[in-house]
Amino acid sequence: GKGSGFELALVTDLGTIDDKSFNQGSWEGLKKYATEHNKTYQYYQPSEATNAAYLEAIDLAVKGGAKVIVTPGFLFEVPVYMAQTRYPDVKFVLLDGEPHTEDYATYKTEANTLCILYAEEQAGFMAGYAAVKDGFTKLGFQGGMAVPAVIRYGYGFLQGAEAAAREMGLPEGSISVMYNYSGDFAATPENQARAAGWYQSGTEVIFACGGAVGNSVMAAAEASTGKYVIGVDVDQYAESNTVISSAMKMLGNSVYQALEAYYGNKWDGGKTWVLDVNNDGVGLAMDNARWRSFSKADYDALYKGIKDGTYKINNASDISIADLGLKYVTVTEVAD
Amino acid sequence: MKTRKEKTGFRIPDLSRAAGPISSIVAIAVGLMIGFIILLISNPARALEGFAWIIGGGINSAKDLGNVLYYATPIIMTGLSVAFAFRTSLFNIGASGQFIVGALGAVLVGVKCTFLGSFQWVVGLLAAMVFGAVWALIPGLLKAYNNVNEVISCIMTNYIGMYLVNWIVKSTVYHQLTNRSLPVANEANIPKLGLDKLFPGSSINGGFIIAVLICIFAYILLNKTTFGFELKACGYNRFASRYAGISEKRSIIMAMVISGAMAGIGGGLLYLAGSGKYINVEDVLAPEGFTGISVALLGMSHPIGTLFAGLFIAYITVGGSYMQLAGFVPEIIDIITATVIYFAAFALIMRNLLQRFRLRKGGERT
Amino acid sequence: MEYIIEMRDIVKDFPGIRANDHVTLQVRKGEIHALLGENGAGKSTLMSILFGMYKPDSGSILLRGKEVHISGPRMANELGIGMVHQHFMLVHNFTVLQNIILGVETTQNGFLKMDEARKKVVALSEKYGLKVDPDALISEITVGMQQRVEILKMLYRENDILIFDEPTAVLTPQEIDELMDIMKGLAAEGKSIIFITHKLEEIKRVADRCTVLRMGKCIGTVNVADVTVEELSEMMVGRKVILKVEKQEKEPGRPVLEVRNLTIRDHKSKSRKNKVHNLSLTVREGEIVCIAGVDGNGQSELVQAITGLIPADEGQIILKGEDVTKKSIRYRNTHGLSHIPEDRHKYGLVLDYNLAENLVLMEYFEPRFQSRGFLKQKEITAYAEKLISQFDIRSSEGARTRVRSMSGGNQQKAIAAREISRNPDLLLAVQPTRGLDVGAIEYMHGQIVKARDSGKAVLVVSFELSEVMNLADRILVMYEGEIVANVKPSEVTEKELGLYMAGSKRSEAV
Amino acid sequence: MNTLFFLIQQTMFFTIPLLVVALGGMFSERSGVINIALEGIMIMGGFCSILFISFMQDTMAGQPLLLLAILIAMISGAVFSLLHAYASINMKADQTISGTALNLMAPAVSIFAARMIQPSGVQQIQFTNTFRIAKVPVLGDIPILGDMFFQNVYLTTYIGVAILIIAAILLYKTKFGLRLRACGEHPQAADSVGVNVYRMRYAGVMISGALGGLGGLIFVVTTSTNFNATVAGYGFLALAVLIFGQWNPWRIALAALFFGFMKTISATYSSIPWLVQLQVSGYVYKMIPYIATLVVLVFSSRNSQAPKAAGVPYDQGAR
Ligand SMILES: Nc1ncnc2c1ncn2[C@@H]1O[C@H](COP(=O)(O)OP(=O)(O)OP(=O)(O)O)[C@@H](O)[C@H]1O
Ligand SMILES: Nc1ncnc2c1ncn2[C@@H]1O[C@H](COP(=O)(O)OP(=O)(O)OP(=O)(O)O)[C@@H](O)[C@H]1O
Ligand SMILES: [Mg+2]
Ligand SMILES: [Mg+2]
Repeated sequence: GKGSGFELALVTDLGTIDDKSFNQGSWEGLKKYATEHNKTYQYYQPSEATNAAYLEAIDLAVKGGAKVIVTPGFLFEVPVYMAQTRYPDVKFVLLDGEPHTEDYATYKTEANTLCILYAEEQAGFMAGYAAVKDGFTKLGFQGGMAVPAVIRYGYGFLQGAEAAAREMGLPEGSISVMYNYSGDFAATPENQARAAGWYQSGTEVIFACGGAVGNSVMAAAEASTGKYVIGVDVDQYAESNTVISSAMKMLGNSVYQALEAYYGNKWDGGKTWVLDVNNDGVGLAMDNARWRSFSKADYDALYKGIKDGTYKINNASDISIADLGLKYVTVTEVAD
Repeated sequence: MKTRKEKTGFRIPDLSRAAGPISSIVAIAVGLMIGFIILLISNPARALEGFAWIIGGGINSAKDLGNVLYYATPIIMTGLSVAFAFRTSLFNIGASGQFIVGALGAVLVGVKCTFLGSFQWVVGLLAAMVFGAVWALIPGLLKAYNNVNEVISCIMTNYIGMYLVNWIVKSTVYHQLTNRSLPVANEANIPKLGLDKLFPGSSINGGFIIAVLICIFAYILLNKTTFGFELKACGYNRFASRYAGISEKRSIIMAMVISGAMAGIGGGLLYLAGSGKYINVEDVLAPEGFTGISVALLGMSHPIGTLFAGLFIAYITVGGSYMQLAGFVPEIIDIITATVIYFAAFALIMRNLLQRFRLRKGGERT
Repeated sequence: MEYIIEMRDIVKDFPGIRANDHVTLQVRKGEIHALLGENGAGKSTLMSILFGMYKPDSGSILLRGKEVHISGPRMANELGIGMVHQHFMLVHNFTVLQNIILGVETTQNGFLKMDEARKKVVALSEKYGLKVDPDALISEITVGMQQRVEILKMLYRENDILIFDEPTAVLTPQEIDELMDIMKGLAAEGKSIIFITHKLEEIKRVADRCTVLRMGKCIGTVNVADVTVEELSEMMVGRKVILKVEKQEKEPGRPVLEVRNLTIRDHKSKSRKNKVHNLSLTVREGEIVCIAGVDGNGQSELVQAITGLIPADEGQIILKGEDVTKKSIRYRNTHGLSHIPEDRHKYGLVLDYNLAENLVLMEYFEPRFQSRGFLKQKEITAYAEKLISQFDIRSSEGARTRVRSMSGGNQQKAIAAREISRNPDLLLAVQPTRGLDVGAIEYMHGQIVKARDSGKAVLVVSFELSEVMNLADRILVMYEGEIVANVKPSEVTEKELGLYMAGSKRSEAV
Repeated sequence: MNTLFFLIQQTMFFTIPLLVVALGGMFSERSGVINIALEGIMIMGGFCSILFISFMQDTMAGQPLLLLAILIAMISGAVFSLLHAYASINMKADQTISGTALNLMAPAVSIFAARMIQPSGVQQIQFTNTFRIAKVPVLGDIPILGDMFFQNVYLTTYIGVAILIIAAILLYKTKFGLRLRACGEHPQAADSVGVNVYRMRYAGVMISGALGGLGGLIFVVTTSTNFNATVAGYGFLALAVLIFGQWNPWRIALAALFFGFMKTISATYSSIPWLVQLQVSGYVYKMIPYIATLVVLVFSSRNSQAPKAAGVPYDQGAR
């Protein structure tokens, strides 16, 4: 009810609630659950990007009557580590991270905290695989900032392309990938121009993996003919006709499930859920996909292959591209 | 015609001197009023509650008060940086770059120089000061020797500074998992000086005291010393200053360097605050520098005014974050701040009104 | 007799001051009517009211017998009133032609039609002998030519009531002569002229009648032919003014300033000619040396080189036996040099500092005004108040007045007070009395003579022959960067000096 | 050759918004009002016009929609700039303060309003870009020139060039321009010949508002498919271009081209193989446009052509 506080809360990280990324995805899941089950809900923006400010926003949410607080993004690892003991009666859903101390010396997930990690490398893998299978040989990866989730998407993308090329019996080095992190999450002329440059020099499809950076890539794709974009996180097909498919992780679903568990007295605290192919936590958007030949059947096979371990995907994000040992894929890493 | 003092024998209180604070207060009142109207438009039922949070959030508890002081610290410094330059007729729109370059200095020392022990934070702040100063030296030199408009060179050095800092962080103190700088050592954090006991639970630390001291220092420097006399004289009239034997090149450079040092210290104070702030490797200009412009302007470019202006902005920021409890978005605070700044611009009219009032009372010509 | 302009009982208050106190001014058609008064007496204010820039608080204005309410300069123009302002109203980076047509442009389909305007301007300038180059930029022409542009502006608008606010303060003697002729010509044509000046002999030369203001009040209107210069000045100041400088003959002592073979090149334009060419001069203790000459013959550069504002390309500057050619400005200032600069707004004052701060501008770093880098506010204020009363500097708020709000005359007094009280060995004064009223001039000349009598060396640059003749112990005439005459005032006539200044005569004894 | 065409086309994406906005700033400053609010004005113009596009795109598309959006952008920019005009002209406010206030106000208001107005309640405004012209009829077929200037362009590019020409003519060949410039150099002089300084300054500020708003639209349309209350600091860069261009339309155009070209190189070097081979850090390329600008400034700043009275409130009574 109004005035009596908000039972479900989300604290945003750096971005805003409609950042087309962590904040938005998880917010949509929270909203969906709340409206369906008639719960009050609210989000809180911290006043600055520090651990202390995140913690304050959590304080505020508690003050506002929150029973469950969703914190999207690894930036909340340290704040939640502190909050989970400070508020033992409040439940925390931490996405993309696990609580630890500032110096990484101690990791501890209390019983009132549920961590959810995503196998972005699997989604990225599917995107890369599908692109090559669909007949593209000149690919691009345009990340935002080089944070682990983005890196996992990127490395997965490269490995997927490699796997497809091998399967298709293409010669070594026949797939080329332009690879870059823009350094921001914004739509700018710079990001547009970089993508346009890639398209102009032959790149056919770019996996855009950095919030609004994707909008600049789409703008560039729209300004060229026969060029495509692979969206990220959610199905972005509606944002541009050039979006051929999207590598998704089910942020909303996972939040929804966590809340469902909480209200169904099946709170899974102290654990870490890894959302991957095994629990339909990641995937490739196929319903509105614009692939030319890559079919639903191909997708199902791919999905199964990942599930049963046919495809082994390295999920490290603190290694270099060379460590991936790619043969069929030549990566031009645009240094930053 | 004699001077008024001789004629009337007593002094009419000079209201025009109070015009600055008075007009700032009026501006704040108008800004809050507009904020309230916006609350009414977006959700009449809870507008009053939201407004109460804006007004009361910052003094809700000792913790909140402590956080007000904490949030005020860096923007007081960037505000002071801009205000100091304004006083010498330079528009330092480059505080953003100097701030982040200063932060880099602090973080480098804070991460790498663990051998300094309990001096680490002092050296870190000194590094921030020097880094900020050096970054402002560039527009200073260009202005003094090549007559390059400082506004444009400051805009350029903002971007160069941002990229350079990201580059250096990436190649020296980078934490890849989080794409940001490594945490600084404990000894590099500014001591709390007991303030954490006074304001338990808040992020306040000795940095606030340092900022206040620097404001006082700036006030004295500008208004009480020969050096400040020279800096201001050059700002007002380069030619007359040369005629008076003041080196205008030196003055321009020194004014920029001091201004940059202040912004740099601001960076140091924030990144060594122990509140878990890191340099994100992100191509975004540090907003503190631009907030500094608002703070300086609201504070009438007066060092002490800047102190209060910074406190005010921090105060309504904390209140604005509480306003979320009533279901309002914190952007409303930005609208209020913008309105306050806008009406602060009408200070001149206020001052003239007050002055006219005073002179009217002042009496007739002999 | 019918008046073309009648300003009746005009009252104008500014905050704290009544600038015009029931002033009545009546101007006849075709006359040159002088307006005389001390600095700050309210002349400019009265004219600004007539020109529509201020509204009077009470009183009325009659134009050709009919009452008018002049709402602004545009309306004044429409009524045929034109004004040459005390500080020229010219846009420095516009051409002469653009300045003249501004506000009354002729256009075709929205585009400027300059050709027609140019024809009209050329015709006017020929008719009235106002030589100008229509395409020259204002910033590149002499002050005299700028004045002609201002006059052409009025003529172009076909004004027949012309206000000249202190037009001669910035002109050279030759230019003043020309202007006087032009004004007479205009009056003869039936135009009515109001002429503000502080120079009484100019009033005697051209004006028919003269209205005198003092402290905002109208003292009276007289026929110029009926009064003497002395009577006029007494009306204006309220006491007798001694217009002739009184000074004893005195034998000069040791040299204080020696300039040896000084050359300053022209770095801006490509012309080969040096600004100052191989110039030498000496100024001794207890003598006033005046440099006469037409503006632009290298006087400014010479002075700036002596003070250190610009470097010397060749030659030496020796101050009290010491070569200071390479020394800083500060060094020279603290080693006996004092300077009343030509451009008081650009060099002389920090307009946004208050009077006290300006009065210590050259000495704030001396131990008496600072200790360990901190200003001694009390001492500074006390010192300022001493100078203010000693030099009779008038302002609204005493030592705390922002100098920007002070009248030009009082600004000049402040500079003089500062420079003379520093007790220099060499006093360098450029145009020290420009824009001052006779009372102030008397005072300024007195101060200069006092300095000389106490054994100082004084070097004065002036474009005004009467001042030069009056003040100097020795006159140097500068022409094209060189000194072409070195004479005693008793040995020359003004006419001869004029010839030297025009470059048509050279004395051997340089 | 293709690379060259590409570079030219991309350069336009950077240059045109900078040019248009800087020209706007020029009118304001030439009339005597410093305008550091360009960033805020761009945001406001972008916000209103993109919101308009997003509401109208179901019923119309292409160039007609773009033209209407342009109108909206210009009107909204001009209206928003009235705040600045009122403060700095009527209230004789410090022009930096009121400009700063506008810069703060624009993003806050557009986020707030977007959330209030849009049914989805989000701050981002989505739009479909139907505005690109693949090839201008006839002109696009001219060899070389057609490739360079008449393929793969936006109408706004031509509008930007047209604005440049009109601005230069307006400023130097008309009565309006003469009076405007006089107000920026010596308002007392302008006033004394009957020019209404206040009105001219209003005109100057409002033109800057209109062009600033238009610049905001151009910026967003050519670089993104949504609007998120930001123009990424391009308003400040336009201010830099204005100063770089010494308040002169042609020099501003050169400055915008120079800067735009540098930005293009820096953003697209990854498509130029030999530059990638150099293995220089990307940060170097990111910094190059700014460093290059500083270097050029060092050699070109001896004499500033800044309008003399810019930043000084005009007060009839004062001297
Ligand atoms: N804009 C103004 N604001 C306030 N007071 C003013 C203003 N202009 C003039 N005054 C006052 O009016 C008085 C008369 O000034 P005015 O300019 O008319 O003198 P003036 O006779 O022209 O002097 P001068 O011979 O030096 O030119 C001054 O003493 C001053 O105090
Ligand atoms: N804006 C102002 N505010 C207050 N007083 C003013 C202002 N403008 C002028 N005054 C007053 O006007 C008076 C006369 O000014 P004005 O400039 O006419 O003097 P002036 O001696 O003629 O100067 P100049 O030497 O330039 O001819 C001064 O007493 C000055 O205090
Ligand atoms: Mg006057
Ligand atoms: Mg005068």
